[in-house]
Amino acid sequence: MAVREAEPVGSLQEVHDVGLDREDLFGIYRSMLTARGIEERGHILYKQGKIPGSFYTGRGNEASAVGVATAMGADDVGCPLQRDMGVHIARGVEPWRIFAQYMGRADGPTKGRDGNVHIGDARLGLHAMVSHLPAMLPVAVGMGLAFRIREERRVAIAWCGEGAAARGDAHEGMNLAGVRRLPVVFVIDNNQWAYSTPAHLGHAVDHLADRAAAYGFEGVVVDGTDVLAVYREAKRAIDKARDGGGPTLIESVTLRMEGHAVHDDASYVPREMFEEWARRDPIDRYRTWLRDTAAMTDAEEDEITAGVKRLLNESLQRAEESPQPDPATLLDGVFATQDELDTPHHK
Amino acid sequence: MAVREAEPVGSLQEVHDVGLDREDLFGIYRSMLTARGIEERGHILYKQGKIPGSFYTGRGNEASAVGVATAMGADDVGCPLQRDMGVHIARGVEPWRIFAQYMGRADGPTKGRDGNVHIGDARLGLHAMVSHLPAMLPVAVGMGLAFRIREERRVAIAWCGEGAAARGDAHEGMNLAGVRRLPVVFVIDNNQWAYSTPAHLGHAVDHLADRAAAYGFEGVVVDGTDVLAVYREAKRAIDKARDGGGPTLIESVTLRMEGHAVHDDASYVPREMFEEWARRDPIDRYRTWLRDTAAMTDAEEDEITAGVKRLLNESLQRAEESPQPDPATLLDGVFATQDELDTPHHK
Amino acid sequence: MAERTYLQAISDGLRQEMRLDPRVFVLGEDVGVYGGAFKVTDGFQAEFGPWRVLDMPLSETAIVAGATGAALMGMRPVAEMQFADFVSCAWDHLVTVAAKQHYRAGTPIPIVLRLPSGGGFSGGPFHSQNPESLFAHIPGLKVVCPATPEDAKGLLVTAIEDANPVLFFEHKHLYRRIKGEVPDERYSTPFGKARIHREGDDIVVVTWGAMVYTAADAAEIVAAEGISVEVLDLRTLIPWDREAVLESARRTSKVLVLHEDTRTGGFGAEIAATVAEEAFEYLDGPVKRIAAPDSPVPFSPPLEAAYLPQIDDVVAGLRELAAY
Amino acid sequence: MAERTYLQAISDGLRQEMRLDPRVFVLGEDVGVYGGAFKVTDGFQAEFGPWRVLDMPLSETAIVAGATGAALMGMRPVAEMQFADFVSCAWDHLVTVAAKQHYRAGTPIPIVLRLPSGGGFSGGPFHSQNPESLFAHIPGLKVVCPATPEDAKGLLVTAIEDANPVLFFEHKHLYRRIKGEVPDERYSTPFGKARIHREGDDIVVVTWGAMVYTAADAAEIVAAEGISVEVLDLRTLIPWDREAVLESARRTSKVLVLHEDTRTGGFGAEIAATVAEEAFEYLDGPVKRIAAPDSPVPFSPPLEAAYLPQIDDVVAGLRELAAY
Ligand SMILES: Cc1ncc(C[n+]2csc(CCOP(=O)(O)OP(=O)(O)O)c2C)c(N)n1
Ligand SMILES: Cc1ncc(C[n+]2csc(CCOP(=O)(O)OP(=O)(O)O)c2C)c(N)n1
Ligand SMILES: [Mg+2]
Ligand SMILES: [Mg+2]
Repeated sequence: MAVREAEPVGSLQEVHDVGLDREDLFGIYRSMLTARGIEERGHILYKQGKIPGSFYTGRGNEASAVGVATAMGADDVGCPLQRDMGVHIARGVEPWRIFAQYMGRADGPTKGRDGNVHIGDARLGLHAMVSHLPAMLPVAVGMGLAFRIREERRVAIAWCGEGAAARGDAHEGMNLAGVRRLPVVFVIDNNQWAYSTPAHLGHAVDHLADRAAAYGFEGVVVDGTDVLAVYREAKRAIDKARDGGGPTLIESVTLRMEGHAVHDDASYVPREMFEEWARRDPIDRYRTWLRDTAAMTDAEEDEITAGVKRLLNESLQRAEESPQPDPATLLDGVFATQDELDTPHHK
Repeated sequence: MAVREAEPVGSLQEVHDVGLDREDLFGIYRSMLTARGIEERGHILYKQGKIPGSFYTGRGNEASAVGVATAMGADDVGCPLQRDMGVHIARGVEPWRIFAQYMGRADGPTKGRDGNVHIGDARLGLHAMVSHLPAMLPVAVGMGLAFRIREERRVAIAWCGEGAAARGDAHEGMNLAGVRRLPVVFVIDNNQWAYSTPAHLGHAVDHLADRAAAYGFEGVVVDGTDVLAVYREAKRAIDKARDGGGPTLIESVTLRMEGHAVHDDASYVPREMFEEWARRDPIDRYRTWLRDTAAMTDAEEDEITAGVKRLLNESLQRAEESPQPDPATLLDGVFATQDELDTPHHK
Repeated sequence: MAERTYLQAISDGLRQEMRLDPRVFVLGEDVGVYGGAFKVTDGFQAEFGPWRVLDMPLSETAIVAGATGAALMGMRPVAEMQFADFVSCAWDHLVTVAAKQHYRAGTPIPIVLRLPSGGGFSGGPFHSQNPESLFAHIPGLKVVCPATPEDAKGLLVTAIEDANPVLFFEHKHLYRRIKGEVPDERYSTPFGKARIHREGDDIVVVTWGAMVYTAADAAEIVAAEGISVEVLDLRTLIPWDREAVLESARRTSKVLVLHEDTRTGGFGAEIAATVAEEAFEYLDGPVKRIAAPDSPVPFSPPLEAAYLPQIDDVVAGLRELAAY
Repeated sequence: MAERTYLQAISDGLRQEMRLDPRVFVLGEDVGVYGGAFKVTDGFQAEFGPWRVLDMPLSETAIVAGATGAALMGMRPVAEMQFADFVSCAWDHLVTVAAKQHYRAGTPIPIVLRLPSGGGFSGGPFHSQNPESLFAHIPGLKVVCPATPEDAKGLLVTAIEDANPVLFFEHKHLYRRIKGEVPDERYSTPFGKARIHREGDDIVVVTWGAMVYTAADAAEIVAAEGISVEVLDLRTLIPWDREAVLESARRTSKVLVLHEDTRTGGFGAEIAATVAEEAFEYLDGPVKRIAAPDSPVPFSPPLEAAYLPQIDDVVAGLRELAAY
């Protein structure tokens, strides 16, 4: 079974057909700008010495992250990874809490217990990643298993980098999802590098989406810089999973536009590669589309841009006001208590 | 890439073409009979209470095991698994030592430290399996890596059951072998059951050989009851690997003709399935072929049969004379010593 | 109340919870049609259907990760490892995800892992291990090691109710060998409360699992020599009943720690170190440890017998302590 | 002899061995072109070529299993985990295959795993761990934790020469912070021989890795109060120098065990238990343990500082013991 390569999205009609109205289109733009803005601000914070440890961004992956998140239903869940800031934003995690997380403050989603984008919010269906990649992929499969057991029309999204796809966890998770036709959509963010390791040293198959065939489901390759194409493919896969059609593997191709983390100048990436993909910047591309095809006006654009800027400024300030965690709380939460099982997602 | 399904082997000419002379053909028969005979005798020993722990056989897999082992070169290596008695026999492990192993005696290859078919002999290129399946598969890949680094024309064989193919180890090993085009041949013994679990609950792909495509190499499905077809496919794959052509995944289809282990009556396997595959018994099939196509005479057959019987009888007796391990040796060998690194395979 | 084997008690407890709570489900290799390698879930799939008793692919990682994900969605998974030894294949998911998720993200992971463990029947290096000490070192995991049928059922109920990942070690050598009265009704046995298996004044043996019986037999032997030995069954290692151990240590002033797992870095070291630190002034002799030696578990009966702590070893240890 | 950082010493030692012995090769994630996450193998690929310095897929299992297989074929692999934390993904291959193969099959597995470990720089729960205690419990593995540049080089050479799987823990917080004189020539530092980092008579602190410096700083502080503290650097946990520890314990009669790993079931328990059992009659006070508390390693600086044993904690412990 050869994988399908998804067509780019062109017309406004096509976009309406897949369920996006004008506000949705602007919402997507807002999320992409916000995601990038958070990481750009984060970078500054890091240089200011306000972010302990290291710092990672997902520049270049905004379309992929926001596209998938926008396609998710309210009750769908998932475990986004290190390049998926856009997922958190699109699902409603508040930027000030993300800044607070970066800085290790008490109001970050992990209350300073964990750093960078290791965040989640169970109420929004997002579960915090661990560093070990891609351990959350089979965990997401387990979420799909719960939905299948309870016969709920919900879907779990399992993210994975192209590098991490080499690990056994990816295999065991996909295999189980295939065997039980679980409502899971796998998203492989193929940004062509795993730290300094080029894709061809990570796998020997043309497209990782080809692996779907090895697990008995469908694979599709999508241009991860085309937010609408990502949305359309994710929507199709999620709907299919929701309707009992089993998993899909979406490989979203982008380039990691910065180093692996802030300390890494990515000098091992050929300069031309960066240049080529800079021309395909997902935000620029979408902005052009919005203006050319969806007739976004100057006023509309300004409102969005200014709104994002305001949000980021306010968020940053609020985050800086968040206190450092109290060392007296160090051991809180090593174990969960019985009453915590009565939270909504545990019922 | 659809996998190739291997043709059965028919004519004597074809067999000569792939490098087997008459003595080889008889040798194969002898090995298959010996492998089965050892396990049949083992079963009796078990019932007599002479084998501690549990007892496993590979009935139905003799052709697959012997076919692959016969195709291996003298310096090739591998890690056969629980149904691959035929590999040990074909490569020259002495039956008396296997009986001694079964009974936990001092002369077993593991000196009573491990049981059943957890054996190997580094001098014969065989490395003892661990229970955890298929952990030895990526270890075999590491052997192939050593050959590639040293530019030796040697090949490593990595066995795996169709059930164990679900584990991450299989994935990581195959992926690495594909990326580095290592001289490794993967043999998936698909006997259709993993303990009580039918293949369709273990994987959702028609043929596990299809997975080869996911790792960028070739896959082939062979009838595991046809020892000559197995030999031919293994030979082809081994030669290819030796010549720098990279890995091949051979899926050898059989039926596990007994329970998972001696305590298991396999009542979950449909009776008709056993009946069907009993008609395809690899030893019967090969015997028929030898008589019909290779003109094996009564005298020749009698000599082989009697020789195997004699060998088994003598082996059994010799094994029973092997002492119990001395408890004083309990802690010997927890750590290796420097001088052990000067064995041939460590040079 | 009826007489039950240790194995039946586990089976009964699990069935009872599944009848009571639709969120409880079972997943593992061969747990469905076959009823599990040891038949703990025999008949379960017929009663609860194939989606509550799931035959999984040979994938320990998918089993534990799958349980974790399902737990995050509000289920109460009870996963079986076919042998405790195979949990090594899911190690990362226990220490990296399950153990740390609540501390980091605030989301409880109420999963139970059933782990048939222990030696004594020539299982060899890969079907005989006692990996409980390793997990006891990982903050965020609970570790349970019942010794009696009654505890096996009651502790399993508590494990399923618990909001945390619980490793439930079932000693295979007790499965069919040990019988006892087990209440028919539902009850739960608290974690972190040791049980005095046998009373005594001169020496306390702190132990758990199958070694409780080895200790009791040894105690019986030395009783004839006038040495009065308490056998304290910890029942759970995390949390462990420090107070009970320290109380017994202070009262008897001599402590022997006994376990089947290997010695160096075994959980016995934690107990001995704690006693040495916190009951130092009460001790009339060194805290003695008896455990398996530092090697893999050998297969052959004479080797395995030399490997496993035997009644005689404990008798010798008790005599030595008594004479101190 | 030249001044070298701890990191340079490791790099030098490894390069030297690779020049000497064509069987030695390096494999890991980003170890080639990039020179490793911490640049230990910087320039190696240029010198030794892409087949002796292998950039591996993101596959810890394939890395450790690959090393194991290559070792079985006579190579001397030195595998790098990008962070020690990720060794959890290869756990099974270490405990199931590498640790047991020689005991069972008689074939040595001479592999070295380099494991950048330890906290102190806001690495968070997954980039700060000290998993050495876990491996110290597995018979068949050796565990090495150098504290000084000189030892880092000498112990690495011994590790590569050793016929067994060796876990070589490199404390990240020492990489660039600690400098010292390191001989240029090849030398090997024996396993199982502790090093007296600082002499003293009243109390001995038994420790390893980065905590050696914490202990030394604390010793300096209490020295001003007339408390004379020996700091004993174990250097290797398996084998560990029982004799040196017992000798110091008997001589000083007071022992403090210090480690960065979490407390319960940490290797400190083994040391404390051994001292309590074998030096019982010499002790003038309880064997005290100071370690990280039982939780994941928190990210935020104030939490991490509260988590890691600090000089003040050790000072307090020393004063308490001195006053006993
Ligand atoms: C199991 C594991 N090993 C190593 C690492 C260290 N590491 C962090 S990100 C990374 C590269 C990941 O590559 P990929 O999956 O392609 O995701 P990307 O970062 O490119 O988005 C590595 C090696 C890790 N996080 N987990
Ligand atoms: C990691 C692991 N989990 C569980 C087991 C227990 N077990 C032994 S054999 C077996 C079935 C193996 O099936 P398959 O790989 O198809 O090989 P077969 O026995 O059918 O030849 C199982 C589950 C094991 N050996 N290893
Ligand atoms: Mg990538
Ligand atoms: Mg099978």
